[in-house]
Amino acid sequence: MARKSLAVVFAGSGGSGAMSAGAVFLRACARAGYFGMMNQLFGAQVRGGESAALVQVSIDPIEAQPDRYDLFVALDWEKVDQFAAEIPLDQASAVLADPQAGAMPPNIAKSKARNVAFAMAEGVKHGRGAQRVNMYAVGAVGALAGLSTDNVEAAVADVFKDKPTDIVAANLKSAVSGFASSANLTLNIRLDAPRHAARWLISGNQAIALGALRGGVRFVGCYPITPATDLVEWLAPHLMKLGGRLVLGEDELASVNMALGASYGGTPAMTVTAGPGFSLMVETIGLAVAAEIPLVLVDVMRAGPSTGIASKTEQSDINLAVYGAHGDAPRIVMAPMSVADCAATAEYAAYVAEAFQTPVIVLSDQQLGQSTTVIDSDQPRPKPMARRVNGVAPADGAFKRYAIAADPLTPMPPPGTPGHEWVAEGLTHNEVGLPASGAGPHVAQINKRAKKIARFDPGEWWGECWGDSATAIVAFGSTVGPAREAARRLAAAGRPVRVVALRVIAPLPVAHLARALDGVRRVIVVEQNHGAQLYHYLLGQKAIPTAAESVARPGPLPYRPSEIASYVA
Amino acid sequence: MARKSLAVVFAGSGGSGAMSAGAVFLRACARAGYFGMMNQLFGAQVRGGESAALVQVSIDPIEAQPDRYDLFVALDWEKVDQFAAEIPLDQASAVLADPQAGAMPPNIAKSKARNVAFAMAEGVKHGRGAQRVNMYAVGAVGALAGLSTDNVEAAVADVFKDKPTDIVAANLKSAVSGFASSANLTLNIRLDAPRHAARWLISGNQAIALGALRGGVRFVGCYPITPATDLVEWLAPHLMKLGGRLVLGEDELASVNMALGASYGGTPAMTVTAGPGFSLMVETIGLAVAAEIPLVLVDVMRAGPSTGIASKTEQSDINLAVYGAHGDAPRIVMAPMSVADCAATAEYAAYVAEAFQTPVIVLSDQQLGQSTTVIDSDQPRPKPMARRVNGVAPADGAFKRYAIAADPLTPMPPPGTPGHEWVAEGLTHNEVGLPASGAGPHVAQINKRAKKIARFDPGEWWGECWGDSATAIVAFGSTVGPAREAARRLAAAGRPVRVVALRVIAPLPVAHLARALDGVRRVIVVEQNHGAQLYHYLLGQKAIPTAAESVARPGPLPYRPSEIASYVA
Amino acid sequence: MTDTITARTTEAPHCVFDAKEFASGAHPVWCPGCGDFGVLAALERGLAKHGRPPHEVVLVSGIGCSSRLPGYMSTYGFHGVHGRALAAATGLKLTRPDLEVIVVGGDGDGYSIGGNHFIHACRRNVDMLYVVMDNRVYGMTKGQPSPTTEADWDSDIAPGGIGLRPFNPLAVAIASGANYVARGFSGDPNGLADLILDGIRWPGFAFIEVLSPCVTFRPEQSGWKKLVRPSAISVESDRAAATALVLADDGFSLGVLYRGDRAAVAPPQAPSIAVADIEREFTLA
Amino acid sequence: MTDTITARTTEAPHCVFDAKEFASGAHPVWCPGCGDFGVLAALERGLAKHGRPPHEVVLVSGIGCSSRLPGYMSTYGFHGVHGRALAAATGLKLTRPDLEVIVVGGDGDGYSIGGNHFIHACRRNVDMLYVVMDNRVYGMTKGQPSPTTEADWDSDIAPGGIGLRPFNPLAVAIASGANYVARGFSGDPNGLADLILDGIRWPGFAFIEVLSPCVTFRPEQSGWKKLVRPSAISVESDRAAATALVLADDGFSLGVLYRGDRAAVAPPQAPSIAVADIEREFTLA
Ligand SMILES: Cc1ncc(C[n+]2csc(CCOP(=O)(O)OP(=O)(O)O)c2C)c(N)n1
Ligand SMILES: Cc1ncc(C[n+]2csc(CCOP(=O)(O)OP(=O)(O)O)c2C)c(N)n1
Ligand code: SF4
Ligand code: SF4
Ligand SMILES: [Mg+2]
Ligand SMILES: [Mg+2]
Repeated sequence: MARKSLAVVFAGSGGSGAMSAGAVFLRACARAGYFGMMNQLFGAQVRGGESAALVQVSIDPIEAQPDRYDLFVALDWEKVDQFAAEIPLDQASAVLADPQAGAMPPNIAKSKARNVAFAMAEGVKHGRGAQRVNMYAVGAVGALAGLSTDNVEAAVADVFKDKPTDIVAANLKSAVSGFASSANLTLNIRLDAPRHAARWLISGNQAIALGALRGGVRFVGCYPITPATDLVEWLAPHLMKLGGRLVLGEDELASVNMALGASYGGTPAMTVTAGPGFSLMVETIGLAVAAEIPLVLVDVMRAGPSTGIASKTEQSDINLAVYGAHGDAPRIVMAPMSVADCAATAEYAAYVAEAFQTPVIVLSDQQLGQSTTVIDSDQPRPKPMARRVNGVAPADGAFKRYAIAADPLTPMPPPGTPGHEWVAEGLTHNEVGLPASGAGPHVAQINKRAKKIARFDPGEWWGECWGDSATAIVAFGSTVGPAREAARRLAAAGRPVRVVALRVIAPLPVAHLARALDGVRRVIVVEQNHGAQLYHYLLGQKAIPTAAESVARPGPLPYRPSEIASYVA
Repeated sequence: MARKSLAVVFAGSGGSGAMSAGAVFLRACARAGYFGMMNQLFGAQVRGGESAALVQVSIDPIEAQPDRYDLFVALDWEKVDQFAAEIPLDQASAVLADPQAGAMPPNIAKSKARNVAFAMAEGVKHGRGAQRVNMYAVGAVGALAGLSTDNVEAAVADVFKDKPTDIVAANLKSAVSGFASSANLTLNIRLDAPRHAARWLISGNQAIALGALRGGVRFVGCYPITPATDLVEWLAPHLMKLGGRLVLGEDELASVNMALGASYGGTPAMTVTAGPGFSLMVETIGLAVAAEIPLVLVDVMRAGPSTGIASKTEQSDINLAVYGAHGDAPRIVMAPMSVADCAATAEYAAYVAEAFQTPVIVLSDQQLGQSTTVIDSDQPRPKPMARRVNGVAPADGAFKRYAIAADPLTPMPPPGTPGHEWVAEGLTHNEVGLPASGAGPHVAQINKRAKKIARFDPGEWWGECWGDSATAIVAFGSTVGPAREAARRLAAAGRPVRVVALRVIAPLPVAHLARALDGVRRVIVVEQNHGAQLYHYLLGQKAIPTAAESVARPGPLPYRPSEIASYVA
Repeated sequence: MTDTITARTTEAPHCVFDAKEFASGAHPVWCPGCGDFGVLAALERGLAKHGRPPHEVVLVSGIGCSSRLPGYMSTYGFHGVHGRALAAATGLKLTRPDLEVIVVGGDGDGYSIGGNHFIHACRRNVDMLYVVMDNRVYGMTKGQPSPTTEADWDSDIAPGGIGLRPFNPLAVAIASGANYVARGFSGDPNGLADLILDGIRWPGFAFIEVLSPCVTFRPEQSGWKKLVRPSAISVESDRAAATALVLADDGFSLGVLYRGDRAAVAPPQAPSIAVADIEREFTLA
Repeated sequence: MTDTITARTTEAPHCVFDAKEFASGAHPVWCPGCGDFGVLAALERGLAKHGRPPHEVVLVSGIGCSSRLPGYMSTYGFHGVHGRALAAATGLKLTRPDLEVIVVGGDGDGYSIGGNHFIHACRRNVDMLYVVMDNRVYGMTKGQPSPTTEADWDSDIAPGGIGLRPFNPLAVAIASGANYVARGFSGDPNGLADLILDGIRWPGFAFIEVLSPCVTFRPEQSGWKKLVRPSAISVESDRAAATALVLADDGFSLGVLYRGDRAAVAPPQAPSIAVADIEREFTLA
């Protein structure tokens, strides 16, 4: 019997090529029409140490890491068992390893997974020319899963497209001989036939970058920080070709202020960071609020506090995103609900920042950002919105950039516009933007900005609600995927659960959320941090009943569907 | 009939000496045995512009700005009417002004206050030698209030003690002639006889500095910022003489890290700032949390967001204090409940930081910090607590600074201790403090720190509760004073109200607060910010019912008792 | 300014303005006699001579007495947070090379909290002018020693003096790569206006340190007018020689100290692709 | 090191250690061949020669591959946040002058995000040693250009190169007031150990820029061992001359470049009053 999905790990020491193996396998499956997702694990060594590629493929979209892996491919056994806690195996799992590589390490062995001997080293020796064990393994696994050689070969060509031809050839050859060798393996991992559609292979970080570009962002100020660096590394050359610019600031203070300066000049601008950098940026977020300047800030969350675990996931920056900055500094906070949603959320964030002249914080996380995922390329997109720039030129006196009127959204003509000169002002100011210290302007401008944020109604973009059960899971970001998968399983077991995902976190879309929770008797807020930050925030907004339950635990392990399902059940 | 209290304003243009007038009057009253409080108002000019000294004196302690002023002394009328909104006058008020200075400006006149002509300019002309109008006025007001010349003269000598003798003499002379001139004025502002006791004349900023010194703080890293600068300016020379040191950092990032480095070395350390600087410090607060290093951070809150109004009060940094920093970074937040409580709260904060190896944030505000106040010098003081430094030297291997044991408080021997070498670590770490990236140490250390904070029970230091009515006002910081004064008036009107003041804001002393709110049917949270930050925080902690009411408005005007009383009534 | 210098400017004036047209009319909060009035006058005059209209000019600043300046001019302005003006200006100028971007502020804003942006702006060499009103004190916060304060200047917060050798902004600017380094004096607004014009027109990052007395907290600085001399520093295109000059100088020589020939950061390239082209990268065909 | 230099040190060694006693035994996360191994060895050797026991030494660092170093030594350590090591060390040394405080980190940590603390630490001249492992790249974040990266070094984030003249740490250190400036090479741990010993003992703020190759992201830096030469830079006590030397140098001359004679910041004074004395100030009698 064929299966709907398959979870495979390729692991090995530094230089074993586990990551390329995973990449080729994922791509081959994607080409064949499957959905899929790949995540990476690395040892402590900064670079070149042991690693594991965690790949899932399925005929359905994948949004969560699996409860368990079907297959563990050991390219060698060196230091690999340190990953055991992050790679759940059980007796139904198979371990494909070369007998020459020695015995299965105890941490893996204790899972009781079945050992399937696979003479990879011997196998590649028999082929002609330079050969690669990792590709040999991929070829075999691909064949067993039911892929065609075409798909495997094309995937190898894709992954190694920047390498010299002899390298590509050697990899191709190994994959092909591995493919052939599969005949000797008794391992049933054959996949059901996939449904074909237009698909993309993309990571959450890339998708956010793409969304920002679609949203018009043409300036990025940033400072490298894991796990956000690959976002900007992907973005930089594309932005340049689009006539934009990415500037590496000397630090995050520079980066966010560069972005704010560019935005003041009329260019939609963004900064991209992770927790430590975000903490440094909150003073300037306050400036963007006070001076009413659009800004997109992407925070790819990682495990904190402080430097924490730079490369691993957590959802613990909610407090900082919602509350960070001194003074009354209301801002807009959003989070993509899946990798597939990253582009749309980032695009939406860019529009909202521009239209509401305010900082918009996008809370992504390492799990979304660094999951290379196969998604349907046809995703809903937000309607463009733009900054108001057409101010009424004053007959006399200065232009009232910060006019107090019925509409709190007052035009901000870019510098270069004659007769509308204004000063962006972070001090309490009067309508023309001059510093003022009386209660009148202070309260008036605080009200103006609060009204602006209160008027932001995301409409259907507030989030999503799936199902209508009286039990609801409320989640955001990378926790939505596992929650939905848990709900699918619970539904299959006859215990349907509603899943409510927030795309807009602040200002809390209270009315939409209330509608989504209509008829719910049990509310469970699931999030990935210790302090139950979202839960307390929702309570503080009276958006959930005080009897609501909280499921909150820190990273660095991603939520697995079974974890949520077993809590709910 | 004599009165229990008197509220007087001395106002005038730059150089008129309004502030010295206020200072002398306050001090003279204090010497006579009255309580009192003085606040200052300045015009837009950076220095030397118009100003107003707002002075209240009373036979009872004063903790709030008054609803109205009894007497407005205009040293001249130049630009003074800009303060009108901040100086409530009514028809029962008197305005003492020199007819030579011209007509009462319209903003003052519209209060319908009674104009009492007082020929100050003429008066000082008739005395011999150089004379001062401001001292002449103080002399007269002092006499009318019923002070003795001795007290007025001693106050002049105190205030001008660093000036050359001829200046002191001229001021004295003017005060004395003014005193004599009062006979010609029909103005009944005579005070009841005071109760004598040991008193101090101190500002909240000074009191916090003193409390920190009492608490053992011997290093301060800071960067000037209004309204916190005078705190450190007062502190610096005293700290030096105590063998400590204050270092001016190049910015707040340096300041807070200098303090943290000093603390790591074993010296109780503090940084002092206001909103913008605090925003810059939150990354390092996270480090102090993660590496478990004691630190006191004093935030003298001012009107925000961003640069806001540097010199005026607001309570809008609660969110930042409670939630600021990425990751799960629980910390302790306290606020003094009055000027009289500033020293004790700061001393307590220093002890708690040391004992719990954690950052403690003290939320003061401009109203507390810059109110020069007469207080009883005999205030309750917290019991000393100290840092645990006696670790068990490891028989082999490294010292387990971050040991996971039943007691989350693990010793931190200072550098220089042989055999206990450890590394303060901001990355997720194992028990010996080496970076680790597994779920095990990550969760274990997060739990360790959370447990530590959860175990902090302030006991009687949690806050205070006055009264037992079914209606309760919950407040903190400079809002407690006006709330208590409102409660006094309501009680006098036969409508008693309970006042619950939080000294410890985080972790919320839930049990103590619940006890304080026992039997309450109506809860009103009063705070000075737009976003109702405390209210939402309390809701988020399920510490108040969802039906609780919120009274929240931004600065820069301080709460006046009538404002709170009329809401409650 | 000599002919040679003008000949190397990047842009010619396109129309002529009166200095008054650059004033906003708002009343400065500065103390009477504050040096910053002279800098304001010099900026108005320099910009009038430069000839670009107010709406094509943006004044960017941080926080401090001196940083209040943008509100007093009729140009566009950005009054940001303390110490970050250069960063904001960098983002602005890189995306809007058509604008004239001028950064102003104080010694605290620029050399203390803003020190990192200062050295990196020098290195980055974006085509803009940075004018620091150095009064060797934090004026706005009422008189604390700044990086340029003399070691023995007594103050409440540092009784007897801070005891540190003052920061040398010119030496640091040269070491960090500024392309134009000059010193001006607020008491000579015309001379300063010429330096400002010269600095605006010089390619790359131009830095003018202006001695601008704080009459309130450093009244002794009124003596500066006797100490300044307009010539001892000569224009040097050699960084080592310029450094030697500035290290030997007593800090009161006025004029252009260094002019380098580094090219400014180039403006962004014209778009060569569309977003749709990028999306193709993700397809699986 | 010459006799003259040793004669001016502040402290004499009080006992003798083996370099191994300064190793914690923890396994570095560094890539095999990383230059930082050489710096670690040099620190162990230099400290062993210095002769103070491990518990009297504190290694302070920020974030980066290089900043992991404190965990590999048997001394006390403070592994703080990115870029703030010098500030933390300043607070530590000023309150604990009895400790030997050494700050270590990378070019990103020290010259990029930490640039402001760098120039102000030079100026403040607290008696400590700062060792920067300069690999001209952000190693930990996997290869982006740092301030010292060559203008044309190609990377994902700056295709074709960042296009900026590299930051000159030595020139900036001298301009900012560092009292001791040297350059070392991780490939010569013994020579570097001598510099470290010398820097520790020199009064005030000592700065050693160490060329420490990143074999992973800058493999071409393995060529540095052919470029370094141990002598072209001579000890100069004149800042202008030292600046001239460093500006003319290609960046591969090793040794002590500058030694100044500024006195380090003095330790706090002994207590002369008690808190009770202060309280009297508030009484009204
Ligand atoms: C982040 C932050 N820290 C501190 C302050 C307080 N502050 C305002 S202006 C200033 C210093 C101003 O000095 P300078 O730049 O020399 O300007 P001046 O007033 O002397 O012209 C400081 C420390 C602030 N506004 N923001
Ligand atoms: C505030 C903050 N910003 C960014 C980062 C990400 N980060 C970690 S190390 C590093 C740069 C390291 O470069 P360098 O100091 O040269 O050290 P190397 O790894 O090259 O030794 C960066 C940007 C961080 N940890 N914290
Ligand atoms: S305080 Fe000094 S710098 Fe500020 S306005 Fe007054 S004179 Fe100028
Ligand atoms: S990445 Fe470079 S700097 Fe970091 S450990 Fe590897 S070789 Fe060293
Ligand atoms: Mg200044
Ligand atoms: Mg580096």
